[in-house]
Amino acid sequence: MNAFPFADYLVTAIFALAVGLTLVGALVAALSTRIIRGVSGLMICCVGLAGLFYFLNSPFLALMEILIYVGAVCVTIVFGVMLSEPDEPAEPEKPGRALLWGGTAAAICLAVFLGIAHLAVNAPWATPAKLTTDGSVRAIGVSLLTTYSLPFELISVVLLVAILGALVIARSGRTKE
Amino acid sequence: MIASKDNFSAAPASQGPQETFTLNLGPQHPAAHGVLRVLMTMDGEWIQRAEPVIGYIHRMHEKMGENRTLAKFLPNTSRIDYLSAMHYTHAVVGAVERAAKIEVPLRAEYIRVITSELNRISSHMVWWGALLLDLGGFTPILYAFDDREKILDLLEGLCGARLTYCYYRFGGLYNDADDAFLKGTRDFVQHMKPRLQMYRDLVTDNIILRKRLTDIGPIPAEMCRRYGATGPVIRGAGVAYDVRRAEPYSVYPKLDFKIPTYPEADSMARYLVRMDEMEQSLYIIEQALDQIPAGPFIGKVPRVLKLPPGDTCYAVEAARGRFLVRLVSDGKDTAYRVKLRTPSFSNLSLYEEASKGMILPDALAMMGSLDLVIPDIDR
Amino acid sequence: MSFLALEPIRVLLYLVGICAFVGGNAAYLVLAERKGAGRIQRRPGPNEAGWAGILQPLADGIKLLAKQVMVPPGTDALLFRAAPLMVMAPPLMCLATIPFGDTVVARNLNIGLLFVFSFGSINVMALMLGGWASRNKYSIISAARVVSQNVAYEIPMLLVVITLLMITGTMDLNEIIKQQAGWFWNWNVLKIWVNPLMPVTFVIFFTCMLAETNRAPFDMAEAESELVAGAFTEYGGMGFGVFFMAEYANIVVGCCLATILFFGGWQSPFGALSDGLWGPIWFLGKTYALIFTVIWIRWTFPRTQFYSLLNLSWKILIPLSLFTLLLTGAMMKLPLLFK
Amino acid sequence: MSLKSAVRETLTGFKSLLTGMRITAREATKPIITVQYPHETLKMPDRFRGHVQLILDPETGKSRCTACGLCVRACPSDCLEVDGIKREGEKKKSVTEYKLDFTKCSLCGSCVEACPSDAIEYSKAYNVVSRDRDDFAKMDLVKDLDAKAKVWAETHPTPPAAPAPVAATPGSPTPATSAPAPAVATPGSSTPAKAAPAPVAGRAEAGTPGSSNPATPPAPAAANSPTPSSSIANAAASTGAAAGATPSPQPESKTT
Repeated sequence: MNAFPFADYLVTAIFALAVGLTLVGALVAALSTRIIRGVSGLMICCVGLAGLFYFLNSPFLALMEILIYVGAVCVTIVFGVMLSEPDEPAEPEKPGRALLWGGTAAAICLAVFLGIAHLAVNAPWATPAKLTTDGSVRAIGVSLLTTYSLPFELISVVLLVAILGALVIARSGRTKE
Repeated sequence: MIASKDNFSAAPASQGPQETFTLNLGPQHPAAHGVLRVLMTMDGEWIQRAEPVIGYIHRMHEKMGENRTLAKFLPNTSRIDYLSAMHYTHAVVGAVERAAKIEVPLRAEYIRVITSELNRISSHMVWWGALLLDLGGFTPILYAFDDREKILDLLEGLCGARLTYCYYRFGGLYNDADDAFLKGTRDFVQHMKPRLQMYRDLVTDNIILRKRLTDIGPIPAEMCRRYGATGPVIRGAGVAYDVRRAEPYSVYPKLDFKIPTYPEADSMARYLVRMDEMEQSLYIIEQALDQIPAGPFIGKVPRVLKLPPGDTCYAVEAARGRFLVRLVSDGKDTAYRVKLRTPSFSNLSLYEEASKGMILPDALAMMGSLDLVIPDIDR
Repeated sequence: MSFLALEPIRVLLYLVGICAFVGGNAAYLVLAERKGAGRIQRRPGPNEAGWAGILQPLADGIKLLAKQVMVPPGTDALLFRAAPLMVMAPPLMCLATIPFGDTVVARNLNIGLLFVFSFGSINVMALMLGGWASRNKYSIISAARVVSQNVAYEIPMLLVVITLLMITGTMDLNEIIKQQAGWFWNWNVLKIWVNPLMPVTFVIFFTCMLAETNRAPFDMAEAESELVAGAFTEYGGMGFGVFFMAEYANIVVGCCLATILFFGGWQSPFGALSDGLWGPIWFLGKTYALIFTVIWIRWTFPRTQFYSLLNLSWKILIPLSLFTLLLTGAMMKLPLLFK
Repeated sequence: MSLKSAVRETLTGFKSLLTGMRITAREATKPIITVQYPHETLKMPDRFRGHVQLILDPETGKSRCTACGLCVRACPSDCLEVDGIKREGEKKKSVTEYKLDFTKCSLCGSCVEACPSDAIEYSKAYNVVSRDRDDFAKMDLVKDLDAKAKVWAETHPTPPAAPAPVAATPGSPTPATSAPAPAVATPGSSTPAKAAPAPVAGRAEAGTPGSSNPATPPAPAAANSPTPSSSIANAAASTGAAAGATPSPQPESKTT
């Protein structure tokens, strides 16, 4: 790749594309009045995020981002939207309340973001952001079952709860049959 | 889509989100066999109410029968149910013969039986192919049409028409069956037997078809009775009702055949009844070919046909069930009243009740198993 | 020549090649499908445009291109137009990692398998958005069906793939192929000493692939006797054409994947003649044989019912694939017990 | 459902799928059965009922129609329009106008059946096409007949003087001896079956059982024997020239 004269520009351009996708997707998701477009924005955002993961030398994570967030989560959301509400915008809330809640949410988000940013800038990082494992299935499997076995198991508990909740809702919803 | 029925647009805020929507299936829909329109109130894919809307090709056949001489009305009968034209002509011809006490030569009656049964097979083949089209199988209809083509060629060689035969005449037939026809029919019967086995292997035994039809759309005998459903629909409900046996006409009493019945009353039962009927029709044709006598093909008919005053009914077992013609005459050369009781009309009537709570593809599979011909409903 | 050896240029060339490959395949598979259907139904199929209908795809394409793309009033016009674009992108992406030969591959990733599946999962989104944006009741029903069908069949498919991953130990597609070198009994589909249910595993994979690509007998999305044309009802012209081509592109990807995972990819069946030009020949031969089977199946069977489709997935395929997964694991670990 | 029956059902189901695929594969190896329509056309059977047309009497080169109007009365759809004049020296009227509204015709055949002088027959044209609606709404059968008569006149060395009194009165009830007609070279109509109308098999009259012998050989082959469907057989044999007179030329048949 080094021999290619514009390699750096190309890489920068792709990085900018990924960042742009993330930002544009997030904005569309946040600002769109139609839910279905919001979900589409979320999807674009996730694809951009996957690109960023790739730049962080984690192709596995990047693809998982697409597989799970785009292929599963967004699809489920769209499905939910499709089956629940007509896609007209809901009645506007009272501006005072909206401002209050929105302002509160914005303040909290800003605080969290600043806190994380502060940590990120000031904290001494233990390892540099480079390829820590070879990214093979074997390495991932080993780390999932050794180093990260507790989070892994906790995630499965979360999934179990989600499945049970879905079952409860599904059973109570359609009683006709 | 009808704009006014568009329930997808936002409901008034006071009502909250609507649970059902209206699906306007037809009159132009791939599964609507012609111009049938079904107004469906759906809850998701579940049908709450399916209301057939008919009348798109109403052609006033009854009124036409009351306004023209009987001989002029005869070509109409092939066009009521274009798939079993022979049976329908048979009923009208039979009613006139019964009213005017016209003797029909035996040879003519045998040829009528042969052509009627050929017509029944060809009609069932169209149904078979169309049902499979409804179920998403494309190939069977072409196999069926390949075999049906042989029947049509036979009948075309016999009477010159392929679909709207208009072959029967008062007192007999339009022309005599020649040896080519009789031999061709015999060959066809031999050709058809292995083909029916092939149909069975390809489609009837297929697990996908079994899953699609078994236990789908039950129409019990009691519901058939209430709506007057006849033909394969009632035989699929386990009732051995067949006009050929219940009200014998023509030379059917001299012929031996079984009335296939299946007690399950589901779509598969109706399917199997028709498949068995094709076999029985072949059997009937074989017997009729063996028994056919020599003689004239048309009896003595007065030049100007006038029915004596009175009320005559004549029913035949058409491919879709009991077709009855009622002729009320006041002594003129036109009938005072012509009533055509068509089987598809009754068979469709029960659709609304039978399809309640079904899922859309099942409801369409059931509609296919009813074997509807829309001109027969609207007539 | 050194310029061509540069990585970005090579990738670019391959991408162009893949676009051409997908386009040509999509066009000519339509013809193959119609010809195949004709053969099965004992008629010649399209035979007027060019010799034996060889120009039929061109005629179809011109016809579709010449038609106006109608955007019905009341639809979400942006999504309506975006959906056909989205449906074509995933198969193009997937083909970038498919090794057609030992060295004939656009970008060999060490997680190529995951790459294919992650982009394959986007596919459903396009159909769903297209169906939703059409604002047609048939399309909505179709979109709802697509989702439940794809979600239901993704599970047994991934379980099968995990079984294979346990056997191969890698997600590198080329590496998976190389492990199947030698005579044809080294192909994964016949490796019954690793798992006696390997042929069954292939059948599960193939069934899931048919369902994922919405092919008959699982063409719930386009069930034309029920839903007119499903999600594509409102699309005309090239809007429909792209959906139509994407279906074939997806079939190509699915059959390529089946070839790689089960039939030794570009390996020849008798251990020799797999290098150089022979690799792509073997690969494409196997792939097209599978594609032909897909066509053959379509013109043989009626469509399944929707809930029996889901029953098949949840009650038969998922338990079966779980069982093969466990069996494979057990058989792999069994020798360790006797060490 | 027990596990055993579930497994059995799955296996039999899978087997049934393979059976289906075997059948379609077997069918795929069989030859094609469709007719490639514009390149090939079918030969219509002898009794085929196309639109009606006037018969050219092979002896006189004229129509046998006497414009009696029975066909008009028999028609259920009122699609015929017949007019004729009585020429001097002739016993009966001869037809001058015979118009068929083919858009209304249901091809029932009542007119052919009703004709007492066997002057009309069915054509074998089954794929008539035109860009002009009037070609069907006002099919001029006399014009078609004239075109045929011209061919007839060219092929006959001694054309009879057209308006002069004709020896044989066409349409007379006396059946002319069914002598084979003189060699007629009109394309297609190589076997003019009958010179004159055969006795119409007793359909409207009291049925003449003798004429409806069931064991007759296929109709057109034995034109001389009184076949039960003489009018049909007659029609069949001499309609070959009809194709040229239909509103638009048919595609040429290459193979069949």
